[in-house]
Amino acid sequence: MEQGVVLTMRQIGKTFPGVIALENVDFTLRKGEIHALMGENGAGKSTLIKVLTGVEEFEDGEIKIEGCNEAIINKSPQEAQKNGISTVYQEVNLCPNLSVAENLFIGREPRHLGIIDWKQMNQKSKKLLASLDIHIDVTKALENYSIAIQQMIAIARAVDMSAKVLILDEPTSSLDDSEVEKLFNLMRKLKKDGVGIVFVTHFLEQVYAVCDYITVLRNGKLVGAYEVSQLPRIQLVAKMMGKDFDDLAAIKKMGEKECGGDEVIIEAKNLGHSGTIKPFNIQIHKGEVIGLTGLLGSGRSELARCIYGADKPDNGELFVKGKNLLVKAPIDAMQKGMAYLPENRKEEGIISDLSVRENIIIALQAKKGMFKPISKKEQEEFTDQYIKLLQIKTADRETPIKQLSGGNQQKVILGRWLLTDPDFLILDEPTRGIDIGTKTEIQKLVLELAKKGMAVMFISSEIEEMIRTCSKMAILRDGCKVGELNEDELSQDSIMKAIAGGVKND
Amino acid sequence: MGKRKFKLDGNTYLLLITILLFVVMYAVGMIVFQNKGFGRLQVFLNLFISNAGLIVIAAGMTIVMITGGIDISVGSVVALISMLLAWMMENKGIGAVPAVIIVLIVGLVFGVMQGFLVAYLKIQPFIVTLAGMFFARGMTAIISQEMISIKNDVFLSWANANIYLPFGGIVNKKGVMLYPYVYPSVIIAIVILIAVYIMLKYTKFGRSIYAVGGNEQSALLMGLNVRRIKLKAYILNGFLCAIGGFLFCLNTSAGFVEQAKGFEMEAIASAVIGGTLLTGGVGNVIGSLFGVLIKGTIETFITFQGTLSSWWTKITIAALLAFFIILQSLFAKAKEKSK
Amino acid sequence: MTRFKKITGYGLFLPILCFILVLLINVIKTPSFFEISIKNGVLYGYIIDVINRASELVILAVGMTLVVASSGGTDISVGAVMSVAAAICCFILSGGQQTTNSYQNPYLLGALVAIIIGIICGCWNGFLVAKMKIQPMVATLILFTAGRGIAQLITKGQITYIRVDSYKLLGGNIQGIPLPTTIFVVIIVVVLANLILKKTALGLYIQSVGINARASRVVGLKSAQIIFLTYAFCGLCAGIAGLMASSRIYSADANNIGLNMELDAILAVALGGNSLSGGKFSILGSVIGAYTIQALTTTLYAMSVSADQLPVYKAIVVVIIVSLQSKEFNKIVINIKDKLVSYKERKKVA
Amino acid sequence: SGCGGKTTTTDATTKQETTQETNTDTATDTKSEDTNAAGDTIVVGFSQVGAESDWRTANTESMKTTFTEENGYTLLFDDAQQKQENQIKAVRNFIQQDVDYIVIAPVTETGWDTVLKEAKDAGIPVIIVDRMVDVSDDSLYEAWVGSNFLQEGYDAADWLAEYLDKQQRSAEDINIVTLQGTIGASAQIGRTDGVEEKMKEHTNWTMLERQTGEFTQAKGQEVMESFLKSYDDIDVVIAENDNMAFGAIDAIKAAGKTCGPNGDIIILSFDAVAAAFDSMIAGDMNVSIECNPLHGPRVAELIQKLEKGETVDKIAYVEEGIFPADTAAEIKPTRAY
Ligand SMILES: Nc1ncnc2c1ncn2[C@@H]1O[C@H](COP(=O)(O)OP(=O)(O)OP(=O)(O)O)[C@@H](O)[C@H]1O
Ligand SMILES: Nc1ncnc2c1ncn2[C@@H]1O[C@H](COP(=O)(O)OP(=O)(O)OP(=O)(O)O)[C@@H](O)[C@H]1O
Ligand SMILES: [Mg+2]
Ligand SMILES: [Mg+2]
Repeated sequence: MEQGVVLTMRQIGKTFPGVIALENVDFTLRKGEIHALMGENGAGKSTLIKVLTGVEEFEDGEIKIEGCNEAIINKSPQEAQKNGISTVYQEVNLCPNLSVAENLFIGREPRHLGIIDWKQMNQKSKKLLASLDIHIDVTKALENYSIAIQQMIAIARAVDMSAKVLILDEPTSSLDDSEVEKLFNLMRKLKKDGVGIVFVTHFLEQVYAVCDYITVLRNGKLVGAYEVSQLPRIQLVAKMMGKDFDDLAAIKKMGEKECGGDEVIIEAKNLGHSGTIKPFNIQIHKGEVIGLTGLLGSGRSELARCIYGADKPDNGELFVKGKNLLVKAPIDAMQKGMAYLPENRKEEGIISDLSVRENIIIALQAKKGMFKPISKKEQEEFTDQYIKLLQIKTADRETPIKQLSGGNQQKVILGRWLLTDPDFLILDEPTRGIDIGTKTEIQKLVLELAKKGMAVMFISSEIEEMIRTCSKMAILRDGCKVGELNEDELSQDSIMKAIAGGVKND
Repeated sequence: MGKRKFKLDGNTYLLLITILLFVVMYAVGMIVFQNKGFGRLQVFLNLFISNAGLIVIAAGMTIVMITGGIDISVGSVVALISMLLAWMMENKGIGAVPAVIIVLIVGLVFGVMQGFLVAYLKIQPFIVTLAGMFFARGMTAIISQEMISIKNDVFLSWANANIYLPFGGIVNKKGVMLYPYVYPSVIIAIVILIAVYIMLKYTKFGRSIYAVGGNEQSALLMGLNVRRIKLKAYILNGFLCAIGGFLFCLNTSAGFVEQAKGFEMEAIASAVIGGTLLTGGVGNVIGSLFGVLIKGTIETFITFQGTLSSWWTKITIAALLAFFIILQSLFAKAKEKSK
Repeated sequence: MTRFKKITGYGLFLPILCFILVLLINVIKTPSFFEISIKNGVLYGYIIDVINRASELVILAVGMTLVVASSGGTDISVGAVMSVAAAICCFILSGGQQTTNSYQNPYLLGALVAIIIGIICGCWNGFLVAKMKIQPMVATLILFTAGRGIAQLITKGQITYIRVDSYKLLGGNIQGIPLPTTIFVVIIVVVLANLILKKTALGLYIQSVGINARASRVVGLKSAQIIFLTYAFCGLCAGIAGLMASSRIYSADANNIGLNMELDAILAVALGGNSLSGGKFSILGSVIGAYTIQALTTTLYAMSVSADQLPVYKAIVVVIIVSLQSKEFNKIVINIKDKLVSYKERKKVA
Repeated sequence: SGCGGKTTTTDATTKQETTQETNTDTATDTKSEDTNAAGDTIVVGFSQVGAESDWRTANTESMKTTFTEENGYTLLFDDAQQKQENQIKAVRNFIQQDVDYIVIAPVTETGWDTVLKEAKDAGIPVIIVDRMVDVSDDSLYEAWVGSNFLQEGYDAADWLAEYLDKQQRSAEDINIVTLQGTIGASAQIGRTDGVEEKMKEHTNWTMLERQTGEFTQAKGQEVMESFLKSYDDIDVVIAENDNMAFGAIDAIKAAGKTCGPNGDIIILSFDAVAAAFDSMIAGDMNVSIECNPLHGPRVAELIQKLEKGETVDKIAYVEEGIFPADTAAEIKPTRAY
């Protein structure tokens, strides 16, 4: 093995029924290097990682790791850990029923005379999380925390294992800027300690912020490995997509929006859900894209859920097109033309064993009711339509959705809601895990829909994305709506100021 | 952070509710059957004496249920264990001690087999243990179709060794002084219960059981050897089941094909009433103990009532069970709401 | 090769294969198993017995499949509900007497009330599971415990006999038709269930709720309602099965009608290749599973295996069947085969 | 107390009636006695198996109607739901409730040492009914009341021999199948053994197969169906209770054969429940050997003796008869259950 190299993968091949996920892929990771693994949705990034850590078996090729002369095959994540590879997978993989501390230390609990030392474990956990600037009760069960916090916990766990190789598969997809910054600091520190880090992300600026090297995959094949300084942004995108792409410049706001008039689609008066979001007032007009912004845990998702009835509001009133609506369950909101793409794809989005087709039509079917089944032919038409529109990469429309790559799953869910043709669409982190090409498409789509008169609520951790798409923004702080910014006030600065305004350190 | 407030997470809360409901229930019994001796200490001790085996088996059941599994073979295994004990001691002249050791090994082997099928072949636990249930019951019949009474002196001396408490004596109607007592089986059951409690709470293995039950896929990705953990859980369960069978046999001193029918449901119900989730990841043996005690108290009510026909007995037991389960679920819902 | 793959890839391939394997045991052991003759104008033979005797189980398995699919739990009260349905039917027909030689009330009334009682029992279970969020096995444990008590209460602890010939029709034969009546009932139930699932979106709803109840709620499904519905349907099935079992013995035997049937019904669902943790399901699979179980029982009887030892053989066959269906098992087998092959090759080279 | 020997049917019924009458007498006696003496009732704790059959229900009923307040008793009834564990629990609770007598109809014969010792230590006399208990020390219970199942088996075989004689078939080869009760039940063991022993006297009788029908009609039918397919030439079916016999009759008819006094196959059954008489009247069944469930009066008799300080016999059989089909119509109306 070359000097300074911790990991090499050669000629890796892996097929799933109907899909060649990886073909002749090479990958080299050096000590103290942050190595970006890039590619469109379904390019094979996660698969490469899973093959490396023994979650999936691979058919061809060999893996070598520093310290072993022989090629190794990790048969299980446990073996991979023993070989010094520690991983944060794309979907949060922690145990919801265990406490935060346990999730951090399971399998390597501090023990005293063979008996777990809970006190020490909790203290260590607290310290570990504090180093990431997270201050939460570590004795509470993990399920009490938001997906973002869970993501941070997963990262903390992986980092604390002090491995030779650290793999991060889209760790930043549900983090906001400040969390991302914390993560980067941590990565830089580890880099100094000589850890090799594999970093998967769809955020180009993040790649350029921390990475040294980039390996690009396309359709399961290796495109090449490049030093960051040698590969400008535009070229990187071109390599990922296999064609030139006019990058972000094109996604500037597409001209002036035709104001959808003053028709109020949604009006909330003192709506609230005790424990998650304090009573708020909001008005959403036809053709408007309203963004929700705030810090992590400020209650953006909660506000949206409250309107949609995903969490049944327990005070206040909601008016849809002027009519009072009593939402008992999401279906009531749907009947009135709402749609909601949840932030937590795995728990609330995908119905894992059902096919892509079934996942796409299910919401429309639910809206139509049990006795008006959509004919098979129509179902297939709808499915094909959205597979094309959103460029969903799937072997077949009958493939179970769980076999799709994370980003493609997200597209299916988005397709599901577009199919219901709503008047008011709530998108909670819609571009989470979606590659740069499609992301632009989605943003364009949102604007187009708004132009046609749809009202959209848009939640994203990416402020830039929000600025590009939103015509108005609501600011949240500590589960409370504290203000609104109008179109002309929208800028990175003003938003940051509004979010930060009055925030105290605790 | 300021002063630590006493906080309850959902599961501790449910456990406390269960214990509270038990206490209330018992108090109601004392009032209703005031003149019939319900308040005697011995009546309470009888709950343990009669259910020593069940306590241990419910503990084993709790373990597999936490992994997200279930074991419906326990009733049949208890019958098999009892039959084996009786058969070995009475028909084969094997001594009590070796016989007990042999049945413990049988329990282990049974656990290994079921565990292998569940963990390594990934067959659904319900089906594996259903087959186990059929198998054990059939084997019992193959060993002997007749009832075998245990007459072994050593064994009977264990079974009949009253351990009297030095206080609380009562003179009954016939003028006999009765001191409260328990049997060794009760002591064994409680010791095991404590051991399992410690194992679940304070050992690596114990915690990994919870992890596997919480989310198997995640546990695997976090680097736990899920298969081995599951296998071990079933082996431990098989072992506890054998001990439970032995304690059961101390109480009934006989081997018989039809023995302990429906025992699995009692064990599962006890565990669930005690707050264990059939979906895995949540559970506690202390809860299961109270589950057993609640079931026992319901039965004691029925006996003290003393006029219920067979069918009313069934209906009343079910009604009390329903009352209890629904109350518990209402409390859980209230808690959910207040969140 | 591809065609072979297509066949083996078909979801019901393994259950059907297992069913055939069980039947094949007889080719060696009891060749007369496949003989069918006509006696009294009725088809007669072991195979007919299998088809006939499995009827209750098939119907229960249909209901159980939906319950399992929607809630990921099992309804263990079906056996007890059968006996309640039988008891109420006989009670109405006998007018409360212990035995009767003529209907005291019209048959249809008795049957209807029995089925309605079955549905009510199902609704109770559904209420507990869907509304009160009680774990299915425990929720149904209540009726499992109380059911036979209620049945005994209705029959006053005795067996109520309906000694009217027309009462035996459901569990026996209708004059002039060579097949047992139960077969037709089974066909009706299975076809009806399939029609409902295919012609409405219910099948999709049930799967969706069973796979991910939270996501289903978000897409606008009323999970609770759907789960409730499946339990009610399961109760209906239990009611029908109870009537059938009662007709076979033209009486209501509270203690024995449907005894231990719940376990076989659950087993049938699993043998049909369905996951007991809910989600995707195949009614046809469960039906085949039910016939497999009955074929096994009848086979063992034909081989004169004593009833109390029969479970041992049943257990062994069940383990073999489910192992065959297990993917892990296949993997292990393939691994071993690969190793053998590579070993042989190495030997050849050497 | 006679042991259910070969009494003629008419005898049996009359005797039965008389025992009942005498009992009502003693009962009234007791009452007056009680009011005179303590003014207190005798508390009897009765642990019953369950309600698994008509026979059992009749047995329970007999106890309940005997030990009434009017007769000077308080009955604490406990139903064990067919589980011995429950019975043991119940007995322990009876002890705590200070009952005067404990009556047990045991689920199993085995496993009684411990708890009976507890009762003895508390000074409470125990009477066993129906099934026997198998204990190391006889003094753990006062007396046993029940049926002689072995004798029932003998009776069945003897009746068959006599019947075949009458039919001039005593020299023929006779093929028998048995539908056994739940394996391990006393009734099953006694009846099987009784017939088995008597079989030795008849070398021309062949037992083709024994299989349990678990005392139920449905199982009895299923097993009989299987028998009929395996054997072409069954002459006699012995069903160890009436319910299984009903199932067997249906199976036989379905196979296109006939049974009963005028049929191909002789049906011999036990228990003589009311429905069996219907079956005999219908001409489907040849004979049913009684198993008398009316234990209450007999137990009361013993308790009265014990109250007076008298000693009682350890074993008390109840009267039982044999009811062939030709007398069925006549006897049915006189039957108590
Ligand atoms: N278990 C599986 N079964 C079948 N196909 C699979 C499975 N897992 C992944 N695939 C397929 O393999 C291909 C690569 O998927 P992978 O998850 O590696 O993509 P990715 O690069 O991580 O994409 P994303 O950016 O969306 O996360 C996809 O086409 C996907 O459909
Ligand atoms: N840093 C934190 N400290 C304590 N609790 C937190 C924190 N972050 C989140 N939470 C908890 O999680 C709940 C929901 O947070 P969540 O992150 O979903 O809100 P959000 O504004 O929608 O953010 P996002 O959607 O970007 O994750 C909060 O109400 C809070 O209880
Ligand atoms: Mg991925
Ligand atoms: Mg959120």
